[in-house]
Amino acid sequence: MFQWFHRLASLKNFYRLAEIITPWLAVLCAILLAVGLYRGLVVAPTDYEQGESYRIIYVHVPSAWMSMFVYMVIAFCSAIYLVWNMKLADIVAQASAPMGAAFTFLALATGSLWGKPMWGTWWEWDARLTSELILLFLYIGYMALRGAFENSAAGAKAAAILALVGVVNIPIIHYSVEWWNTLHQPASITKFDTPSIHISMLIPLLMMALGFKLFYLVNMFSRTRSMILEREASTSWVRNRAQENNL
Amino acid sequence: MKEFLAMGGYAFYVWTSFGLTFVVMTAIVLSSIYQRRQAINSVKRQAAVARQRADQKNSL
Amino acid sequence: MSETLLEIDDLSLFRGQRCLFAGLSFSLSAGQVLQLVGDNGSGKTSLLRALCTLLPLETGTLTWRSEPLPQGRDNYLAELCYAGHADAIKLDLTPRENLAFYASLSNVPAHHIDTVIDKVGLAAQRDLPCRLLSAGQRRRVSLSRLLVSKAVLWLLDELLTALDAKGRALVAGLIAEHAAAGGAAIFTTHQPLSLDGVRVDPLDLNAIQVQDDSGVHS
Amino acid sequence: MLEAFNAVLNRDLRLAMRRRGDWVNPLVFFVIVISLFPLGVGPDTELLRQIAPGIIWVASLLATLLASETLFRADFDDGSLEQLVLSSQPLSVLVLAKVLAHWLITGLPLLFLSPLVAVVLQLQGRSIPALMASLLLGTLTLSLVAAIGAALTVGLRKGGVLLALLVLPLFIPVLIFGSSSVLAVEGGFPVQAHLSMLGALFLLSLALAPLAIAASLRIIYE
Repeated sequence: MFQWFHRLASLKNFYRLAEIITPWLAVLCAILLAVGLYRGLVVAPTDYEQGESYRIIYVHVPSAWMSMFVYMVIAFCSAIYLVWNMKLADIVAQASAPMGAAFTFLALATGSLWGKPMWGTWWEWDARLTSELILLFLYIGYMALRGAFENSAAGAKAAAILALVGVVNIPIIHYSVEWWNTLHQPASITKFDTPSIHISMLIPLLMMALGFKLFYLVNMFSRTRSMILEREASTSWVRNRAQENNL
Repeated sequence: MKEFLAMGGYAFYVWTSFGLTFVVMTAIVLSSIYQRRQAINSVKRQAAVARQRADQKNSL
Repeated sequence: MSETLLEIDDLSLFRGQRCLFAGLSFSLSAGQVLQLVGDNGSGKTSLLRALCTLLPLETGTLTWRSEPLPQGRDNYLAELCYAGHADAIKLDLTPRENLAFYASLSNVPAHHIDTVIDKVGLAAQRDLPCRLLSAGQRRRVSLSRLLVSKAVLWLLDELLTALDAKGRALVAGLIAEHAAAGGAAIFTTHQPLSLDGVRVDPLDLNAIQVQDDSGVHS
Repeated sequence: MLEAFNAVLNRDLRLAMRRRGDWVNPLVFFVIVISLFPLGVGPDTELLRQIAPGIIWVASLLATLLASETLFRADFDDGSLEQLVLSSQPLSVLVLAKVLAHWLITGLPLLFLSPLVAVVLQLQGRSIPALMASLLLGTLTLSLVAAIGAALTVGLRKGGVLLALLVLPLFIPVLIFGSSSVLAVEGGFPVQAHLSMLGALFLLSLALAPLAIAASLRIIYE
């Protein structure tokens, strides 16, 4: 009995915690994105090699970082869920997956839009874009597997196992794709991430990256809260808050 | 301003990238809001059903 | 007083969001036979599947020979034999091959397989592929696993399905013999089953079902 | 433990002997897919030789995927998978026996067929040992990885397409190192590095896949 109450309590506590910090994070996120956009699009100087087109990195690179970060969050939560059967971890993983897929899609689309003027083609089998494409497949598989189960608890555990299998594979896939890429295309024209990026270009990039991260957190908290409500709909604390019209 | 919008001849690529990002992120926000509404409605519906049942029990 | 084998304390089971029952406690001693009684959907099959560790317990503990699971899981499984709705036999193999497989799977010697096959009345069919046997005969092969495995605890779901009068008598005899030898069994059935000389304790799942169908017991 | 491993292995091999379709179908599929390519890209010998490693590897990938769908299906349907899960023997050892049996039935024949398709696709004779060595290590790895997907989807009614979606992205490293090892020999480069990468992938999947398969099989009954 204690375990059961304990689990309820932790969902309830998380609901309350997320309720308090989400507005603050949302405000901070909006400020960071606005300032980052302004500094990235207007203030940062033109790149002498790529011209203005380099400004795509201000959305491409944060999306690409987020696509990996969200997968790591999912894998981490999956491990916690499988080991300690902590339902909150499963909810966070479930809430994160569609957003991770969306960021992966953005990274692919903006990468392609950057590639057209740089490489002269919409799609180049570049190591980074290829890895990103495979990551998108992993996300789609994760969501499809979870959705295919009628029993949601079994679906959650199956998806968690798949996420862990995926996280073991991601470095291998990434390494093998890079290896394959150097094998078939010895001379790459321009590297996407120039190692020596000027500080005035770097600061907006970091601001955008942090803004994206907060954007994910705000939405993840909101979605997690919605899912907690649905799972706990018949418990007394949700009923009480529904009565007070304070959900 | 015109120069800024032209993006040194890369206007299409740059603005499509930023526009697409904006659209996707807006979609994420809208779907978060939609999910929250759905959850609240479902909780209210279930609470109403439970209350009705409790009333019936009391009146019996 | 005979030795207590299995102790169930405060067990609750959920199917999805629905609570099948909560707060179920009982114990099973050597030589005891328990029949699960309840309407369709009362959770008889789910309880059996939970007892053999296929379903996770929502709450509660399962203790085998004073050792609580999950620590005692391997010892428990080694002494348990579960016969579910499916026969769990390979139709392309003969009864003998099927039983030999289960014997080596549970690490018991295979030399008494022929005696077991004779006992369940399949001596003539023991080298025929199971595909050629009738449903009742296949069920007998499946039930022979109980004897081959030397398990102490038998968990039997709908054990009389597809069996004729003779087959039912045979099963009754097997359970009685098993109980007399110090084994224990839990079974469900829709047909009446009379065991000679062995008392069958009923466990009524309707009685402990949660009335509130919201599925929460807080 | 070893006795249980042998019991599962022997039973599955014996069943395969009695049911031909299970192991013949993926083989025929492999040959048909390979014969489709020359029809699709034209009979140009030079072009075929260039893309032959890729074709053979993609075809083996798809054949392994197709075959893996039946890996746990029959056992799940007749209830014997439940009995394996409930055995007091470690489940990961039992599933390893099942995967090994399955590979012997569906993977090994591909290996013996590969010199034939290599000749048909105009590969040089000296590439054939490398092709076979890479297929040996590669198909073992593929079988182990595919078994994870098969275990996760065995309880689902429409598992087939989902299985492909789950497993094919995980096949990519094997595809890359497998086809590049043949390409290396064709181009006159040493092949050891490629084969040792395949070997490393095999060892990694041998260590981890049985655990993932066993965990998956336990949850499908919930």
